[in-house]
Amino acid sequence: MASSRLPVIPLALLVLVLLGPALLADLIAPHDPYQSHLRNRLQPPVFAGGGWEFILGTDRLGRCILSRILHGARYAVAISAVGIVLGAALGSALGLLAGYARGWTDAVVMRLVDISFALPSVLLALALAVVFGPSFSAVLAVIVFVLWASFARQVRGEVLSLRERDFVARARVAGASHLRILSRHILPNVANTITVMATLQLGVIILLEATLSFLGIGVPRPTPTWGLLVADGRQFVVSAWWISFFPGLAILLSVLSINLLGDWLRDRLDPRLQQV
Amino acid sequence: MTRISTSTERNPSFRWLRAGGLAAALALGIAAPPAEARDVTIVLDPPSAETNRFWETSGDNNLGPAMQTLLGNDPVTGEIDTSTVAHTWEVNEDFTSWTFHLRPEAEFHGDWGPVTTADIVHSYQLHTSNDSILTGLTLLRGAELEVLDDHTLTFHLPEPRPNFLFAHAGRGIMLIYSKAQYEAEGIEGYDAAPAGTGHFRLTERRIGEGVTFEAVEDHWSGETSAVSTLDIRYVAEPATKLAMLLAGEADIVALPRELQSEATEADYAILSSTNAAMQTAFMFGNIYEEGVEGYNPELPWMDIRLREAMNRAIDRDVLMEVLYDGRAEKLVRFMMDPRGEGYAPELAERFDEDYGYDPERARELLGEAGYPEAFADPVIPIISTTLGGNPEFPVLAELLQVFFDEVGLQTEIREMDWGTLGGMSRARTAFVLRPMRNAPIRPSVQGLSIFYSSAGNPINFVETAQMEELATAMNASIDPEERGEIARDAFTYLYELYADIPVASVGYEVAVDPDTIVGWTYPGATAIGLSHWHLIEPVAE
Amino acid sequence: MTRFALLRLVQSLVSLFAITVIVFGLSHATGSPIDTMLPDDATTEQIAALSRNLGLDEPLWRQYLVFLGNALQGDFGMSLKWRGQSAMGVVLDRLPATLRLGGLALLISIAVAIPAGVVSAVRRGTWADHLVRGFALFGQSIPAFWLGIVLIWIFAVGLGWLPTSGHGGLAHMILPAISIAAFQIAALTRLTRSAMLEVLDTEYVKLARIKGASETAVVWRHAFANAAIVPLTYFGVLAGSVLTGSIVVETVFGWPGAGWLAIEAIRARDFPVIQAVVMFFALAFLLANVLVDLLYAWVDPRVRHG
Amino acid sequence: MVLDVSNLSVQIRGKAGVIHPVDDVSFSLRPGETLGLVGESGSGKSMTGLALMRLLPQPAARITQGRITLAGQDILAFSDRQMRSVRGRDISMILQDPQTSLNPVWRIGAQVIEALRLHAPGPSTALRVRAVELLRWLGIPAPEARMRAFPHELSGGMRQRVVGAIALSSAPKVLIADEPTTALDVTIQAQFLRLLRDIQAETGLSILFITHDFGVVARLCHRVMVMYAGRVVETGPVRRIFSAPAHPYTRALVASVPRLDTPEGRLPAIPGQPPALWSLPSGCAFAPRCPLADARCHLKAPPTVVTAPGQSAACWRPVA
Repeated sequence: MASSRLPVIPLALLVLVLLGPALLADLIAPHDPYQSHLRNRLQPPVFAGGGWEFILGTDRLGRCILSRILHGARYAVAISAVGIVLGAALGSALGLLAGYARGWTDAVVMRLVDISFALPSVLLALALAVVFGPSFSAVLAVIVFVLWASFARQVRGEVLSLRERDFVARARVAGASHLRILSRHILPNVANTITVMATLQLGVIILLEATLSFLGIGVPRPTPTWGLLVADGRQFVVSAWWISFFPGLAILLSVLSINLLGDWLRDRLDPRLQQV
Repeated sequence: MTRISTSTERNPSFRWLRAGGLAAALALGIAAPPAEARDVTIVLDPPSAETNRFWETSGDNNLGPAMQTLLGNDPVTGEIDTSTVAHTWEVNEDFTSWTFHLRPEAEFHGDWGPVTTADIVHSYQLHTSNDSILTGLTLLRGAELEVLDDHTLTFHLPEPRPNFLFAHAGRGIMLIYSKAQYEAEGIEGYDAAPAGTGHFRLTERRIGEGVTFEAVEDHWSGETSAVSTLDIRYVAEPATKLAMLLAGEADIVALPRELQSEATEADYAILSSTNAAMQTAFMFGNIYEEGVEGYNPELPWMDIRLREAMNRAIDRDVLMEVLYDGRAEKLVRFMMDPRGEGYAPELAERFDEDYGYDPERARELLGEAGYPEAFADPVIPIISTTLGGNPEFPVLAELLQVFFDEVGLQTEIREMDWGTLGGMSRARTAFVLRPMRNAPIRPSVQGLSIFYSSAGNPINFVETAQMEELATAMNASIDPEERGEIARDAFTYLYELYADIPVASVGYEVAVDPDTIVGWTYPGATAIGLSHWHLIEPVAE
Repeated sequence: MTRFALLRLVQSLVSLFAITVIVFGLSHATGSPIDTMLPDDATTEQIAALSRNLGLDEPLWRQYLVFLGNALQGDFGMSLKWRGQSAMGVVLDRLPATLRLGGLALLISIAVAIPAGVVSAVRRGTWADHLVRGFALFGQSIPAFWLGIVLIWIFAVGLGWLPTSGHGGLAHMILPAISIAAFQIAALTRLTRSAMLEVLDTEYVKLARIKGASETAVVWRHAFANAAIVPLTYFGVLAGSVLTGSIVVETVFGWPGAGWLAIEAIRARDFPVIQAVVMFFALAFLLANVLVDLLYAWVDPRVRHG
Repeated sequence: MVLDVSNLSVQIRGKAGVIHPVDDVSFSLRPGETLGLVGESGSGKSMTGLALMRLLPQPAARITQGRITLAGQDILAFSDRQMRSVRGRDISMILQDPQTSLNPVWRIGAQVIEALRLHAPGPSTALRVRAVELLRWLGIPAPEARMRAFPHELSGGMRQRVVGAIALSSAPKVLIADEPTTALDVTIQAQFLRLLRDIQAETGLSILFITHDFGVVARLCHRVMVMYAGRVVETGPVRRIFSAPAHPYTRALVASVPRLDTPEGRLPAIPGQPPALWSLPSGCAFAPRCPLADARCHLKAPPTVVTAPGQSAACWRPVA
C-alpha cells in the first residue's frame, strides 16, 4: 500500500526545524534568546528591510526571533517527548491492565477513560494553571491527561483480542505468570500500535502547547516556547508579522513532518490503525 | 478639547485588498450595511462583572452612559463638579456632615419621574447593603441620611471624611437608581434595564457581548448627545479589537499601547484623556517590620540597598517607550499626584539623582549588600499577570527581568492571575514583586492609608511604625494644610525607603476612526478611565 | 439492543457522577471567588461578610452535598460574576450560541471532509488525492487561534467580506466556524480516506462492480455505507473537540458562547457557573457518545446482533 | 466461441517498476464449456479474470494489448457505460471469499435485487419475487426468510450461493469463478461444484474456473490452461493434461495433485520459488526451476507448440 522507502523530505525537515536546533541551539543561535536589544526593538527580518544581525527580526523587547525559535525547538522536543512518554506509558499500562484483567478493573479504567474524554481538557488546564500557577509541569500534566485515555482505549481493545489468541493460551497453559504473559507475549504485539499512535500524537502535543500559551496558561514567559512566541506576537500580525509568523511556520513544518512520518510509520507497522 | 484632523487616505497596503474585496462583497451581498454616522460602536475590555447591579461589582462602572453619581467631574480638569444630579453641596468644619442640593429638573429615563432625596436614600441603601462589594466602600458606609426636603439631604458621618466626595465622583461608587422603578418592577427591573439620569438610556445588555445605550432626547441637563446610539462591545483579544477598527466595524477602540502605532500608521487617531488616569508601579511584597504578620526577613528586598539597586537598574526612558509608546510620564511616587494633597515637587527634582538609571551604582549596591552570597534565596520572583486595562503588565515583568539580569540580579518570572495574586497578598504571603495600579488616582491620604498602613484592608506593601504613625495622624487630621504636610512627609518617607518601583503616570487612550469621530473630551477620572460619553463628537452628517 | 442502550446509559451516569466530584473539587481548588470578586482595597469585614454570604465558610463536604442535591434539580446556584442571574440561566443563555457555532463547524467538517476523504480514496494517487491530503495535513498543523486571527486579517480587514468578530447572523459565524472546523476537517478527511481505502479494496465492492453497478453507486452506496462507520465512531470525539475548540475560537472572535463563558467563569472563580458549564459539556459529550454507539449499532448489523 | 481472448497483456506500474502480470495470453471459451485456469498465486490467473471484467485495480493496472471478444463484440473498445451494461449481464464473476464478498451492511435481498434491477429494471414486488426464485434456484432453503437476513447471519456455503445467485442473476453467457470454493470446507465445496455443473447443464453457461486445485479441475472442467509468471504455459483437454502433460511445470503440478492436506494456495513438490515479476529471466520463466532446462531455455523465451490435437505448450523441450 505505501512506500517502504524512508520519507526523506519530512525527515530532513524534522531535523532541520526541530531536532537539529534542539540539539545545537547553543551553537547555532546567533544571539542569546533572552537577551533584549532594546534599541533594536521590532526589527524586520533581513529580507523585509532588516539587517543581517537579526536575520528573522526582533520582537517587542528586541530579542532575536531566530534565536528564540532555535531555542524554542528545545522546549518543543522536551515537552512533546516527555509528554508522549508519560502519556503513552500511563495510558498503555492502564489499557493493558484493563484489557487483560477485564471485569471490574476494566470497568473502572473504561469509566476513567470516559470521564477524561468528557472533561474539556482546556478548561481543566485552566483550572490547573489557576491552582498551581502556569509551569512546565502543569503543561505536562495537561498533556498527559489529554493523551492517556486514547492510548488506554486503543491498547485495551487490542489486548482484548490478543488474549484470546493461541499463543497467549499456550503461554497460560505452560504456566507463565500474568506478568510474563503481559510483558513477553502481549506487550510486544501492541508495541507497534503504541509507537505509531505516539508519533501521530506528537503533533497534537505541539499544538496543545501553543493553545495553552494563547490562553496564558502555558510555560511561563520568557521561556521561548513556540506557542508562547506565536501567542505573544499575534497582536502584531500586520505591523510586525514576523514575530508570530516564523514560530508559526516552525510549528507548521514540525507538525507537518511529524504527521508525514507518523503516516509512514503507520503504513509500515500497523496499517489497520485508524488514527487521526 | 482634543481635536483631530480627518484624513482621507488610509494605509495603502490595505487599499488594494479592500478595493477588490469590496467589489466581491457587493457581488456576494454579504457586506454589513454602512453604519449611520451617529451610531457609534465602542470596543472595550470585558469588565470584571457584567451586571446592572453596580453595588455587586467591584466598581468598574460600565453603566456610565446611563447612570450618574451625585457629583460629576470636569471634562477638562477632572475636578469634582456639580454637573450631574446635585447642583450644590456644603460640608461642616470637621467633614462629618455633607449636604447635597438636588437639581429639581433632574429626572430619570422613561416615566420614572424626577430625582428626589428618596431615590438618593434608596440608592445609598443599595450600595451599602450586605451584598455590596464595591471598592472603597468604607468611604461611603456608616452614614446616617437626613432628608431635609425632596431635594435636600445630609450625610452624617461617624468620623471626619475629608475625601467623602471621592465616593460620589471620581471613584463614584454610588449610582443614582430610581426608587419608583424598584418599587414597581423590583430588582428584575434593574436587571433588565435600570433607569438612570445620564445622557443615554440603557436599552440592552447582552452578556459577553456588550451594552447598548440610546441617547435621551431633550435631556434634562439641556445638553443632548450628538451620538444617537452607543454600542459598547466587549472584546478581550487585542488583535481582534484592532481588526474591528481597521475593518470599520468600530469607531472607538480601547487598544493596548503596543498596538496603537499600528492604528496610527493606518491613519487612525489616538484620543487621550485630558489628565492622567492611572498610576502603575511594581511593589515589593511585605516591607514589614518585625512582629507584623507576614514579616519575612529572608526576602532579599528587605535590604534597602537591593531596593535601590533594582530602581537604579531600570532605564525608565526605555520603559516609557516600550510600554507606553512614549506617551506617559515617569512616576515619582506611587499614589502621589500633582493635583492631590501632599504633592512634593522636590521629590520629582531629586528623582534622577536617587532613582535614575545607573547600572554601575546598582552593581555597587549589590556588592555592598553582599548579593547574592549573603542571601538565603537571592532569586527575585517577578509576577507577570494580566488585568483588564493593563495589557502592559506582562511586558513590564519581562522588561524588569531584562534590566535586573543586566546588573546581576537573579530573577524568575511567575505567571499568576490577578485573583490568585490578590488572594496571596491578602494572606500576606505574596513574597514577590508584583504590579499594581492606582486607577482612578485616589486622594493621597486614602491611597497612602490603604496600601501603606494596616488600617482597614489586609493588602499592604509597607507596614512600619513610622508609616503607621503618619497614617494615623493623617486620618485624624481635618486641617487640609496639616494633612498635606503629613502626606508630604509620608511620600518623602516612602520615597527614601525605596518602598516600591514607581513606573508611570498615564492617561487613558482610545484609538478612533477619524472618518466617524471628531473628538471626545474626557478627564480620565473614573475607574474605567472613560466618562462623559455625551461629549463624543461624531462627524457631522 | 435495548439492553445495550441501557448499559451505555448506566455507564454514562456513573461517569457523570464521578465528574460532579471532580468538577466540584477542582473548582474549589482554584481558590476563593472572593479573590476575584473583591477589590484590592477590600476590608477584612467585607471579606468575612462575602464569605458568609456565599456559604464558603461551610465545610467542603457539606458544600458538595448541597451542590449535588441542587444540581440534580438543575440548580447550580447564583452566578458570582454575572450577578443577579442563576448559573443555569447564564449557561442556558450562552449555550445556543455555542451550539449554533459548533453545529455549523460540525456541518462544515462533515460537508467538506466526507466528500474530500472519499474522493481522495477513490482517486488515490492522483493530484486530487495529493491536494486533499496536503490540505488535511495543513489543517492539522496550524493552531486554531492563529488560524482565526489570520482569517480575520485576510477576510475581514483585508478583503472586508466578513465581519471580524461578534455575535450575529451567518456572516459572523463563518470565520469562527472555519477556525474550529479546520482541525476536524483534517482529522475526518484522513479518517474517511483510510476507511474508504480499506473498503474499496474489499471483495464486496468488487462484486458490486461485477454486478454492473455504476461508479457512484459503488462508491457511495456500497463502499461509503461501510466506511461511514469509522468516521461515525469518531463523531463522539468530534463533538467533544468541537466544544473544546470553541473555547479558544470564541475568545478570538468575541463570540460569547459557552466556551467563552467557561473561561470567564474559571478566571472569576465563579464556582456555580464553572460547575454548570462543565457539567453541560460533560453531559453533551457523554450523550453524544451514547448516541454514536447506538447509531453505530444501527448502521452495522454485526454490532447490533453481536 | 462465446469468449475469445487474443494476445492479452496487462501492465502494472508500481513502486518497484513496471511488471506484466498477464503477458500475451490467448484462449477461447465455447458455449457450455468449462475452462480451468490453473497456476500458483502470482501467476496472473486472477488478474486475467479481472482483465476480462475490465476491473483491474485502478489506476495502477491497465491492458496494454490484445483483444477480448465477448459474444462477437470487442469489449476493450467499450465505454465505461457500455462496459457496465455488459458486466453482470453478459459476463459475470464469483470471487474467492464468500466471507467478504457480500456487503455486510446490506440485507441479502437488497443485494440480489440490486443485481436484478441493474439489468432488468421492474417494479420492486416483481424483483422481489424473482430474487426469491433465484435464491431457491441456487439451492438456498427458505429463501423468503433469507432475503431479510444480513450476510453475517448465513453460513459460508450459503453466502457463496448468494454470491452465485448475484453473479447469475442476469443469466450471463460467461461466468468467471475465481477460486470460489477455496474458503469452503470440503463437503460444502463439493455441493457448490455440483450446483455449478447443474446450472451449466441447465443454461449452457460457459465458465472460466480459476483455481490452483487440480482436484477441482478434474471434477469440473473440460479443458485446462496453465499459467506461470503471467504467461500461458500449456493448454489442453483435461484428460490429456492429466495423462500426458507436455510442459515440465504442468507435469510437476499434476504430480502433486491428490495431496488434500497441503496448505492452501501453494503447490508442493516443485523446488524453488516462482520468479518475481519485476525480475523475470530473459528466457523461459520456469527455466530456473525446470529439471530439463538447458542453455537455450535460459536464453530465449520458448515458442508455443502444438504437442497433440487440442494441446499446446510453451516449451523448448515439451514432453511428447
